[in-house]
Amino acid sequence: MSEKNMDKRKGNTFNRVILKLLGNEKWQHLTIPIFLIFLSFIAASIIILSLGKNPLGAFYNLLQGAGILPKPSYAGYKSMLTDFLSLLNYMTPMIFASLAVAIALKGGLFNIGVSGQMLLAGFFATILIGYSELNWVIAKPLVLLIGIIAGGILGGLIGFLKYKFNINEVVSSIMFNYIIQYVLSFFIHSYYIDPVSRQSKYINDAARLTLVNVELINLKMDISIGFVIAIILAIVLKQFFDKSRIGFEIKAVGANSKGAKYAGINVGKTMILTMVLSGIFSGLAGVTYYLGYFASIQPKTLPSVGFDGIAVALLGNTNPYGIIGASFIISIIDRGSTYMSSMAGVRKEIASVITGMILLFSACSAYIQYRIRAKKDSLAFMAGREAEE
Amino acid sequence: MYEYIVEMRNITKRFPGIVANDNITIQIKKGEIYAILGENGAGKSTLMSILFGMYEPDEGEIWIRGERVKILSPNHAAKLNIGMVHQHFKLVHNYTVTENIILGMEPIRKLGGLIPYVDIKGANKNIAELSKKYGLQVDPTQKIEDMNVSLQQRVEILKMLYREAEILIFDEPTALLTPQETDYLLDIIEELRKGGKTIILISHKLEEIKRVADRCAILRKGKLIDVLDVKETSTKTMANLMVGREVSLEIEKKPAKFGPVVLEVDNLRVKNQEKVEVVKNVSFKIHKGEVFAIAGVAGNGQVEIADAIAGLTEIDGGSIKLNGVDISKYSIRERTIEGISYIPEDRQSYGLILDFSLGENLALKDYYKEPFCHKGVLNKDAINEYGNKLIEKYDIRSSLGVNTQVRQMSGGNQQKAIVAREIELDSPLMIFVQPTRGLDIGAIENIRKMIIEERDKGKAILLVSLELDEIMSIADTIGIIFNGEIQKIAPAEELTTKEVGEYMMGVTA
Amino acid sequence: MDTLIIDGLSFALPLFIMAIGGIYSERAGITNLALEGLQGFGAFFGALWAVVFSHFFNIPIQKLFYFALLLAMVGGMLFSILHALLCIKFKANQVISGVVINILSMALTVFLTTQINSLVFGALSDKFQIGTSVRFTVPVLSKIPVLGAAFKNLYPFEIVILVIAIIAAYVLNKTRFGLRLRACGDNPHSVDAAGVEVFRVQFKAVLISGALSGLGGISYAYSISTNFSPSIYMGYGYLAIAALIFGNWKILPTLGACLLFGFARSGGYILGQMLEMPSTFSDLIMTLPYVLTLLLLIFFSKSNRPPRALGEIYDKGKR
Amino acid sequence: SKETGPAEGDGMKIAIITSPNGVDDGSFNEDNYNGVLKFIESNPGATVQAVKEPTGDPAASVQAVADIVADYDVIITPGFQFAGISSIAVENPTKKFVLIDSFPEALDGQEEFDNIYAMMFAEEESGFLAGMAAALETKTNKVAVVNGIAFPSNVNYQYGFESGVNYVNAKYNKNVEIVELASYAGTDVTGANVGGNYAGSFADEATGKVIGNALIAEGVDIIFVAAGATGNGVFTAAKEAAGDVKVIGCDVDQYDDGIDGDRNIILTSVLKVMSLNVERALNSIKDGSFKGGNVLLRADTDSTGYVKKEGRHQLSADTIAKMDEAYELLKKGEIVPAANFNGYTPESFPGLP
Ligand SMILES: Nc1ncnc2c1ncn2[C@@H]1O[C@H](COP(=O)(O)OP(=O)(O)OP(=O)(O)O)[C@@H](O)[C@H]1O
Ligand SMILES: Nc1ncnc2c1ncn2[C@@H]1O[C@H](COP(=O)(O)OP(=O)(O)OP(=O)(O)O)[C@@H](O)[C@H]1O
Ligand SMILES: [Mg+2]
Ligand SMILES: [Mg+2]
Repeated sequence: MSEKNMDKRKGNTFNRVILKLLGNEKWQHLTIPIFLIFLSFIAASIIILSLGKNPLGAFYNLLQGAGILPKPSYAGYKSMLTDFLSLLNYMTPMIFASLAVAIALKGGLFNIGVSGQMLLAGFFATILIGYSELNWVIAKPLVLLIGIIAGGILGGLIGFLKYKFNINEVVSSIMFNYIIQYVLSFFIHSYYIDPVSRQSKYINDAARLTLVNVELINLKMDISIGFVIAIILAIVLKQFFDKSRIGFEIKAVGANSKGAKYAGINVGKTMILTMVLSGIFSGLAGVTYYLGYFASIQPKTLPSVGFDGIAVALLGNTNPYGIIGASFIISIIDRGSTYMSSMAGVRKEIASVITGMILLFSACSAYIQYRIRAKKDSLAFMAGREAEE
Repeated sequence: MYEYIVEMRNITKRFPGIVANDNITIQIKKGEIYAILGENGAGKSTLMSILFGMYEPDEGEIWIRGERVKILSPNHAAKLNIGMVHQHFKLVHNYTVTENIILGMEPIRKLGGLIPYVDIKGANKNIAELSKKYGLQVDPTQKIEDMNVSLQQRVEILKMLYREAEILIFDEPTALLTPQETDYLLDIIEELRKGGKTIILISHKLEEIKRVADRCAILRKGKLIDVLDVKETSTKTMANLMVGREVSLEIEKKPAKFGPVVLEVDNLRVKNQEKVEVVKNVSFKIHKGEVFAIAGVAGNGQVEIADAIAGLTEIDGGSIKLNGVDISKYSIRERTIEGISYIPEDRQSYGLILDFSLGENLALKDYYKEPFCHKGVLNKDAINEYGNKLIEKYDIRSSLGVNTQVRQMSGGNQQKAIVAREIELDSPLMIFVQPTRGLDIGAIENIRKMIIEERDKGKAILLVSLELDEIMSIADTIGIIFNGEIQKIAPAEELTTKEVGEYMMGVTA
Repeated sequence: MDTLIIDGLSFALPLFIMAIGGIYSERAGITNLALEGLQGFGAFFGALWAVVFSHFFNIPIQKLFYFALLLAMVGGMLFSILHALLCIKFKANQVISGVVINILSMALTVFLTTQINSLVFGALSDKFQIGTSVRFTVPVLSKIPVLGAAFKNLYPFEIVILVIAIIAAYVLNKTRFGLRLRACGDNPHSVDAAGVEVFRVQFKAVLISGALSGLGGISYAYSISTNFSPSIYMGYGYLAIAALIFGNWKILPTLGACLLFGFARSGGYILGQMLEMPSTFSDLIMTLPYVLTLLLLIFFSKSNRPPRALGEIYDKGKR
Repeated sequence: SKETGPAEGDGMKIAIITSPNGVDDGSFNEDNYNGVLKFIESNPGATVQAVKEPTGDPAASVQAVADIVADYDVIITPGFQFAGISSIAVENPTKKFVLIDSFPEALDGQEEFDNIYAMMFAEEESGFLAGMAAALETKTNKVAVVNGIAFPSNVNYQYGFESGVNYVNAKYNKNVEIVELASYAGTDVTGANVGGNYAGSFADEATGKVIGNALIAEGVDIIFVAAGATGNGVFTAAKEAAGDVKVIGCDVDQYDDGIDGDRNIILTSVLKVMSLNVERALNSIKDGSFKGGNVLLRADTDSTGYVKKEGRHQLSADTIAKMDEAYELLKKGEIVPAANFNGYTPESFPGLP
């Protein structure tokens, strides 16, 4: 009996601590994800411990590998700065891809075809500009432009098929993913293959959206131009959805398309526009991936970041700033894992398991928010009653 | 033996930010018809949901047939022989009547004595019999999506009877019915009582309560105000008790002064999704300063006419002229700009965006105009300021003002928000479909007054209503529709309620 | 011609059974993008236990064919608990839950396969070899001209799938459980009001989708590679979703969609062989099923209607 | 597996980076890893760390090398994906690199590097042995080779295989036919049609199976499979085939992949002997004789060969005798099978009687 009471009290203090930490609604959009990431790492720690390795060391190595903490030694021309810059380079396509997913979600659409749109955009930019002799001043903007156009057109087409023929965007996106993957593989293998790397031939540096091997203070850095653009566009997008008329219309169609139609919004046009926008961001993800982080295209492979973006978009609560944060965290895990696996001797797959777990927990964040709210209400009510008595 | 078949003692139920039921005690005798009356959001549905096991009360006890019970789920309630017809029907739209009724209590037979299956055929027969016994006239094999609301409601009633419910709860059963259907339903209710059932009836309509109920509990803002003996109380007293002030439904109406024609509908034809012509060569005119009402039984094409004028439905033929301009090819937005306000029938899916804030919803029709939007950028402050103005003017109640998510608001207040927005558009033509549906009398009074005010300001008003009183009390001209065709158009004073009713049934056609 | 039918069927039927799993889940109102992960995990689980049993009890692995099928269904079902919990208990966004499960399934099975291979079998491998399945030909029926090919060179799993599919169709359309399940996808409130626990029905539906996906996964493991390896994640789960949407969430039309995929695929190979196109063109031929689907969708999508309450998080209070 | 952290003390710190299947792929990567393990066995002070790069993308693979290069003395990089390590090697002159199955990418015209030991293998020799084995063992007198994509390494295998069959036909007076499906003809990197059976992918098991079935339907009973994961599909087809169809494995001993219940479909496997050469390279680093450079390894260093270990093949003694005879000629350079770019053709190469 008394034990039970004890338990209850213990439970209560635990509850109170959690409430204290997560209860403030103003900060919940930050505190809850951080809490969940923390939980994921605890779960991962248990796995690592059970393999007989030191989890803290492993996580430390993870951060070192990602360029967040300094490594004990660096290779020639490398430092924490170069590692950090390559982290940013790596996360650029992820930000764009997640934003693409988020835009569609806001408009009530599910863009599962981000990978296909990325591939298409990357392909056209590669063959049209990547192999040309254009000066960088012209080449780089053109690469972006082609990414925007290719992604936008394909996204728009998916929207159009939905609007005109009621073809579910999930189905058409999946079909396009396959078609693009195979058709482009044909063209790459037929015309653009590099027999050594077995991928498309490397593009010229002038067209690359990442400045590679920039020599500075005896370091060779990879500076991602795309990253800067991604951050700027994320900010623009946030304002767009908060303040702009079109953003309002997209959200209205997403929340209730009948209501939006009644309000005089052209639902079909808005839907297509949403997909065009989403496609544009996919296209940007594509060019920063294939002509930024990489410099060639692996045939018949869809970039997995197009799918990861779905989860990242959610982890970031479809909020552009949240997405930047979520991409940052997932990228750290991805990028740091090679070094972690090398230094701590834990398998690299642990990293994907951690990522999976973060995503898993974050899928429950709405529930946690709801529980906290309920808990708070009942506590407030109890307090109110005690005061009455 | 027990004195009361149902006793709810000291029930309290809180929702975040509101006490929906505050220490309410009601006692219901076996075989009586017990009415519950109250303003929108007074807590009627909540109280009954508790009795039906959908919510757990925070405090209080429930006694059924003299025994203390905890009703944990609707299933549990059903076992106690309690049945409920909800305000929003709980029907599976692509199932047949039978499938809906047997759901949860499926009769099972075995194929070859081994493989179980649901015996639909047998159930069809049973339900046909049941329906006949209570005179409900329902075809068990018809699909719900093909039925009108009145029929759907009878399915809900059959559902309870099939479950052998003894205590039947009706939550605003007549809100969607025509007068004839209402009469029919009330007959059924009396029939059921004769059969020994106990009935709890939530309604905003005092005449109905007066007609069938024995006693009536009055709720206001979550509290029980009084329980009255209906036979000895006037409707007026009931109304006043409920709202907490004097109300009158007699609208003072100055004689109409018609101006030039505002809306001219000529030979309008509309087909529905199944390509069936539901509006057939309809023509009429509405002038400045005129309330033109379309009377008709639900599902006879009146909503399609309204949708067609507002641009929500494509037309199949004919023309629609607004102030002499043919707008039949215009987009919805262009029509709004040209001068149409529209209160749609289905306010939750069309009238509002439930996940948006009240402020945003109040600006839903002009968010893109100055001062709400400047060069494509929205001005939140202007939108909120406007919202606050409307909230004040139309007495829209909500917990967080302009920032309330509309989904959280009570149905009546959602309706008020739509009315406010559409009237404030100040359009020359205002289309009101069922503008007072589900509202309490106080709110009804206000809205009808506003409609008349708008008329007097020189607006042309198209009113579509299923409620004959409403039509009789505010219309200047009445058009009666049956089966997609206008049967008769005449000044309101020249028609009696009875005549209109007959035209509505197509009797005099 | 024979190959067209034989290969077409052996590809279409596993796809079909996964799609039926998807139909169960989605008709109950739970969006299921997790089919891809579920089939992978199911295949992993079935292969794992087949290998373990054959290793420790010295049973020839071919004898464990039905055992592997069964365990794959169990595995798919176990993993689907995750989707059910997330969607039903934790009210997570169902689309996201599906995607997360796919990511997790892939990470977990690859990790576990190598780990188990090295720890349990002392072998370094990312595969579980499950042996070939026998194939058989139905004596008389296979002699029918043209269509007889449908009875030639069958995998036993094709029969298992057909039997289960028929049962599944019966259960969905004729039984009490099916009636309640379909009602959940259209209007869960009505189910609740009828005194049936919506959550339970949905939970079972998701578990069934897991079991059926597992069956589909292990079938592919047998018919394509005779092993479990990460290459099981070929996107067929997504294809199954496309098929069921194409089939308008109904079992028979979905079978049509799956057969279309299957025959377009085997037909593509045959076309390539007949036209003697060099191997570089095989990529173009591979697009045939998808292009065909898109074209057909243009004509057949107009009346497509998902279950009304699909993807909605069911909340009793919300009306 | 051995997963030790970097060593304390001054033993040699070795890293092996693989993509994407890891050192326990039971195949290519594992063979290289075994070479390292052998070296450690005799030099217990040395340690190895296996690192996996999961995408298999060249840029990502090179990036993975860059991530860890600072912490090791020797980096083993098996696979063409790592051809791009040249710049890392230049930037880290004190580190040693062993690149397998590829030469490093040229950097400003420089093709060989002091600290990269890059080895490639004469695939045509292995292919030649496979062709011999197939031609000598076939009962239907129909054999075939299945490849992934017509990259030089694959064409070398194909031409070598055809050379081997032709050699047997000429020398032992047989009439073995090489079956090619016109629809899977390969186009090599110069755009020339090289025939053969190419799946068009290294990772498409389903297509592999279709090709396998088509060949078996043509009466082929021995198939040489040099097609990466696509080959698994061919194996499946062979396992399911009613008759007595066998396959010849490639690169490493694939006997375990051939198990099908109580039988095995692997006739033999032809090898790139990587473990031995990795071990040799490590030894040279240890004793200071390490020399960077690009080498093409042949039979003369026992770097190509085939499996004749008891219980890992199903060749007849007679076949082995004949193959060993030819192997000696390969060693001496008296037989030079045709390769993609060595100027010979399967119909005409040195050593063909
Ligand atoms: N599930 C819920 N969560 C939060 N608040 C609720 C919930 N259900 C009802 N409420 C609130 O409780 C109050 C009473 O609602 P209830 O549905 O009982 O009103 P009502 O008397 O039926 O009104 P109406 O005449 O409009 O139907 C309202 O303010 C409503 O907003
Ligand atoms: N989950 C909820 N959270 C907050 N408020 C709710 C919730 N569920 C219901 N309510 C509020 O309770 C009100 C009363 O519900 P009720 O079922 O009576 O609907 P209603 O909108 O009044 O319908 P009608 O107009 O047909 O009378 C709802 O309008 C809604 O605003
Ligand atoms: Mg109510
Ligand atoms: Mg109401």
